[in-house]
Amino acid sequence: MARFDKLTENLARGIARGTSRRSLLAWLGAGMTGAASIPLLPVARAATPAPEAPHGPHGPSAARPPIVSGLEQDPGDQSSCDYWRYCAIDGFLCSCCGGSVNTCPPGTEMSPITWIGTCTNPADGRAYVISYNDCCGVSSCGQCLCNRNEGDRPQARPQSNNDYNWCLGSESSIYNCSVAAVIGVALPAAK
Amino acid sequence: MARFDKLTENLARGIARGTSRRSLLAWLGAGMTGAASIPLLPVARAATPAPEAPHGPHGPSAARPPIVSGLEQDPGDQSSCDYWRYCAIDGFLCSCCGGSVNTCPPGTEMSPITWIGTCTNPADGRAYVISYNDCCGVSSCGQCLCNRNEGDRPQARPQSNNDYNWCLGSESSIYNCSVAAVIGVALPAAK
Amino acid sequence: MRLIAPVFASALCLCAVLASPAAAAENRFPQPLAEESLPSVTKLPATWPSSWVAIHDFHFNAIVDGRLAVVDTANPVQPLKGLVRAAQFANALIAKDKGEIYTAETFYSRLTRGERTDAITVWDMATLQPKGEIVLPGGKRQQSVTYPHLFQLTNGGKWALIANFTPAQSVTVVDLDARKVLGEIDLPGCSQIYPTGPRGFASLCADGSLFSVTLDANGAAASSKSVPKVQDIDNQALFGTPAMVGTTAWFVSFHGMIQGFDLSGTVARPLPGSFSVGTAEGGAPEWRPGGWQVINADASGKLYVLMSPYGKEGSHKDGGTEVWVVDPAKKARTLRIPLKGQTLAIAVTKESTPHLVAAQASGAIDIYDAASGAFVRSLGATVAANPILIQVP
Amino acid sequence: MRLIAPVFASALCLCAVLASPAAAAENRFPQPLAEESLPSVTKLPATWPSSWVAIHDFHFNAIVDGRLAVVDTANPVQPLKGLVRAAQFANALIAKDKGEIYTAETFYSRLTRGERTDAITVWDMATLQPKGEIVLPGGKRQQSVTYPHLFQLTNGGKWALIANFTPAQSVTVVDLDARKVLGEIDLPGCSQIYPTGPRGFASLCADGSLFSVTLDANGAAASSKSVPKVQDIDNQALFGTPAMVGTTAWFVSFHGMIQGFDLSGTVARPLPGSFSVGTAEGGAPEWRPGGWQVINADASGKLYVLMSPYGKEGSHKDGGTEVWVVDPAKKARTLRIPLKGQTLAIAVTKESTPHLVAAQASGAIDIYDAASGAFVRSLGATVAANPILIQVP
Repeated sequence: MARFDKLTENLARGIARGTSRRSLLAWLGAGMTGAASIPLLPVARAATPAPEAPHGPHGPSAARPPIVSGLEQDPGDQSSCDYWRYCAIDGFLCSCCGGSVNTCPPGTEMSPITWIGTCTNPADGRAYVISYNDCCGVSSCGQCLCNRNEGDRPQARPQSNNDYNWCLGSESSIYNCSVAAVIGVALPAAK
Repeated sequence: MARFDKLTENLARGIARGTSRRSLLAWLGAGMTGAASIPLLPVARAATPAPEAPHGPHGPSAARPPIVSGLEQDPGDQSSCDYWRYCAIDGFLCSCCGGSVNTCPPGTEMSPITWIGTCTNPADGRAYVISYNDCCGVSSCGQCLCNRNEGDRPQARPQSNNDYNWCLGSESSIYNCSVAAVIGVALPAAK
Repeated sequence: MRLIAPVFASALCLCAVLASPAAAAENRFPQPLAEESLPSVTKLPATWPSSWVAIHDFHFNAIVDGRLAVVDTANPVQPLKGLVRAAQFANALIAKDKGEIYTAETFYSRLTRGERTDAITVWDMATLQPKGEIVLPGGKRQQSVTYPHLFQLTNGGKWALIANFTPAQSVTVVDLDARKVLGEIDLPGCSQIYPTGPRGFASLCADGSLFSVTLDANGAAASSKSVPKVQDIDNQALFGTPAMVGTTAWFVSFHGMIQGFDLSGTVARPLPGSFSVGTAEGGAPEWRPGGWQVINADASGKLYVLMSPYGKEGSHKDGGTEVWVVDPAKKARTLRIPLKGQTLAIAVTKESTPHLVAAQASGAIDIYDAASGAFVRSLGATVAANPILIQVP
Repeated sequence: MRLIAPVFASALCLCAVLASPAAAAENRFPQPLAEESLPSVTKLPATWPSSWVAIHDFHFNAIVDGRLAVVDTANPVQPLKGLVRAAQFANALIAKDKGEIYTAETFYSRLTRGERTDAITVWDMATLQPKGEIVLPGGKRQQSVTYPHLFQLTNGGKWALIANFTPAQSVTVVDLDARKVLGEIDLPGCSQIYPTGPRGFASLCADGSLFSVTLDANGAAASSKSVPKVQDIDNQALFGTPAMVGTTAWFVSFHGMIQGFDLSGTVARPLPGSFSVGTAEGGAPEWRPGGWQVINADASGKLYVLMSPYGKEGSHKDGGTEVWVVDPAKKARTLRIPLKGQTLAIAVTKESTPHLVAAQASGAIDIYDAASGAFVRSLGATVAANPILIQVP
C-alpha cells in the first residue's frame, strides 16, 4: 500500500496566505491527500427548488434580524447563508449558536485542524483566505443551517469536499456549528 | 419514613375490569401510591391556541390519510388525537410509528407496567378500560404527537399524571411511542 | 494557542477572485481586513447579565438529545448564548452564587440501549464546560417531561435532591461540593421536591397532604411531618410548579385559585386565605390557567399566571394567550397582558426594568414589559425547538 | 407473555361514562369489543415485500440521533414500518439474504462527551432487534453526511469494509459472521469503497485515479492496482454514489456525463464510451444533476438521474425537480419525469411494476410509476425528518 506518499501536509498560516495559484495547482496536481475539507453537512433542507434560497432556509429562523460587523469593509448579514465569508460553508452558523463568525460557542471546542477556502469580499474586492472550523462537543445547534457548494468536489478529493465532520482533532467528534474566520489575503495571480 | 405504606399494587386485568366506582374511590382514597401514570409527553406543540386543534398538530403529517379499524364498532382515525381510545394519551401514536393502536413497532419493547384509563366508545356507548403502554428502546418516533389531558392530575397523584416516561420496567428507558389497547369493559356504576 | 495544526488551501475560488473589480475597490480600503485569531471559543461573563435566562428545550423529536439554552432576552440579534447538554428527560439547576449549572441526566452506552448511567454533571457558567460529575446509583432517576421540582438544592446549595421513580418513589441526596451521593429517602406516595428550612424538603402527596422531611448532617431523614388535605386533587388540583417568592411557594390550581405555602421552616405549611386570579369575559367555556410553566413571580413578589380562554377539564396543558398579574398581598389582579400566541411557559427577569419572558408552543420567545404588559420584542424561534421551562438565575 | 405486571385503574373518566347514551347504543352492538392481548410488538416479514425500502434520516437537528426508517412505499396510510438506530453520522447496510441490517455508528459514554466507541450493530430484519455487535478499534470511523460507499460488503457478504478518516484514510475489514475485526488497509489519497470481484474493493483517488485492492483470506491486502485518470475532478467530477447494475457501477458527473465501471474483476476498470444524460430547454443557466443520491437504477438496468434546471458551479447538492431516465445500452434518454418538489434522493423498487421513490427536501416521500413516470402517491413527511438516502433491499 505504498503507492501514495503519506501526505499530511502542515501548511502554516503564512504558507496558505502566500500560496499563488500556480503553487496551489502544483500542490493539487501532486495528488495531495490525507487532507482536509470544509466542515460538514450537505443538502440543506431548502424550502423551495428555486435558486432564490438554494442554501437552506436558515433554520427555523428565516426572519431573524441581521448580524452585522459594523464595518463598512465587512458587509452583510452573518446569520445569512449569503454572507461573503460563507462561500463554501456547510453546517449551522456559529453566529446563530452563541459564537460569532470566527469564534465557537461556549462549551464547545474548536476543531484544531481545518479547511481553507477563498472568498471574495464585495466591499474591498480582495480574495481572503477563510478558515472554516467546526465547533465540537455540543450537539447540533439547530440554527441557521447553510450549505454552499461552490468549488465543492466529491470525497475523492477530501480537501475539496464539505461533507466530512471536521470535528476530528477535538476531544469529542460531536458537531455543533461552523465558523468562517479571515486568516489572510490570497495573493492575486494572472489567469 | 414509615408514614406511607409501600403500596405497589398488583392489579390484574380482571381486577381492573371489575373495579366499581366505589372500589376505585376507596382505592384512591387510601392514598394509593408508588403508582402508575399514562405514558408521557406534555404540551404538544400545537399550532394554534384555538380549541379546534388543542392536542397537537399530529406531528409533521397533519394531512395523513386516516388509519381505520374497519369495524363499525370501533370508529375513528387511529392516527388522529381525537380517536376515542386516546382520551388520555400523551406521546407519539404507535399507529404512525410502525406499530398499531395496540402493538408496539418492531425493534421496541412494550413497557410491562402501564396505566389504565377509561374511554367511551362513541359507537356502542360503552366505557372501555384502555391500557396505555409505552414502547421503549428506540428513540422518539417523531410522528403523530398527541396530548390529551382529560382527567390528568399533577404528579402528586402519579396514577393520574401523564408526564412520566413509562418506559420503566423495560430493558431501556428510551421512549419511542404509545399504544392504547382495549383490555376490558368498565362496569357502569350509578352516580 | 496559535493555529499550528494542518491547514489546507484550495484554488476553488480563484477564478472568482480574478473576475472581481479588485483594483477599484482596493482604493477605498487601502488595508485588508485584519487576520483573526484561531482557535477561539466564546466565554460568557462569570456573572450573567440580569436579562439572561436558561430555557429548557425538551427536544421532543430526539428526547435523548435535550438541551438547556442560555438566552439573552435583551438581544434579538444574537439571543442564543450557548447550549448545555440536558439528555433524556433531564433536569437542570443554576447556582448563580457558585457560577455553576447542574444537569441530572440519563445515558445509555449505545445511545438507546446498553448500560444505563444516571449522573449529575457540574458545568461552569462562564465556559459551559463540564467540571465534575456525580454518578447516581440504581438507574432510578425519575424521567418525566421536565419539571423544576424534580431536582432542587438544599443545605445552602451544598446539596442537591433528585427525585426517583421506578415507580417506587424516593429522593436521592447528593453532596455537590464533595461530589458524592449521601443517601436516599423513601417517599412512597409523594411527588416533587420543595426545599424547606435550612436542610430539608416537602412533597405533595397523592392523598392531598403535604409531607415535610428534615435531613441530618449526613443526608439521612431526621424527622418528618405531614399536613393533611392541603389540596383537593380531584376538584381543585394545584399545578406542581409554583412561583417562588423568597421561601414562599405560590401554587395555582387548575381553576385559578392561588394557594401559598411557607417553606421557611422545617415543616412546610399552607398559608391561610387562598384566592382566585379572577374571571373575565370571553371564556369558552371559561378562563383557566394553561400551559407547562403557568405561574411565576417577579422580584417584588407579584405573581404572573398564564391563562387560556378555552379552559375546561383537560385544558390545563394546552397553553395560554394572556398573562394575568396578581398581587398576593392584595389578593387582586392588577393587569391582564395579551400574548402574541399560544404560550406554554412564562418567567420574569430580575432586571431593573423587569421583563416577562413567554415561550410559545411554536418555539418563539416573546418579551414584554412586566410592569405595563407592553410587547417589547420577539426573539423568534431562535433558541429552542420545544421551550418548556424558563429559569431566571 | 401475559400482562402480569402492575396495572392501575383510575376513576378519571367515569363521569363521562355515566353521561353517555349507553343503553341505546348497546342495542346495536350486543357484544363489546374484544379484549386485546398485551404486551404485543409488531414483527416484520422475514423477507420484506418488494415495495419496502430503507430511508436514511440524517436528523440534522440531532445528528447524534440519526435513524434508518423502514418504509412500505405502497402503503400511504401506514408507510413507516419501524426505525433502526443510526447514530452520529452512521452508515447502514442491508443483507437481505441473511435477513440482517448492519449499522456502523459512533457513541460517547455521555452522549456528547466521554469515551468514544465505534461499533457495527447487527439487527434482525424481522424484529429490528440487535443480535450482535462488533466494536471497531481506534475511534477512526469516517463521519460524513451519509454516503452508501463508506460501508460496504465483500467476500459474498461475509465481510464488511468500513471507511476511516482521521484525516488519514484507511479501510477496516470486518468478518461479520465471526463478529471480529480482521485488519486495516491504509488508503492514503483515496476515498469511498466500491466492492470488486470476489474479495476486494476499489476507491476513487484525489489524483483522478481508481485504485483496486484485493484481499487475502485473512483480510489483508493481497495485491493492488491503479488505473490513472478515470475522472477529471476539476472539470467533470463524478458524484461519489453510483447506480449499481449487477457488478457495473454507473457514475454521473456534475455536468451529467455517465461513466460506467466494471467491478466484476479484481481490478476495477472504466467502461469505454461515456455519454451525456442529455440537455433540455429551460435551464437557468442549464440542467445538471443535483441532490444527494442523484443516480439509481432499476432491475432492468435503466438509469434514473435527478436533474435540476438551476445547474451551475456549486448547485450539485441543491436537489432536483425532474428525473431523467437513461438507457445505458442505447446511451439515450428515454423519459423525463417531472417531480412534485425539490428532491434530494431517488431509488427504484424491484416490484413487478417498479416504482420510483423520491425523497423531497421537505421530508415528503413521493412515489411514481417508473415506466411511465406517472405520479402514483405521496407518503407525505411521515417517515423521516431529513431523508437523504433510499436503499432498496
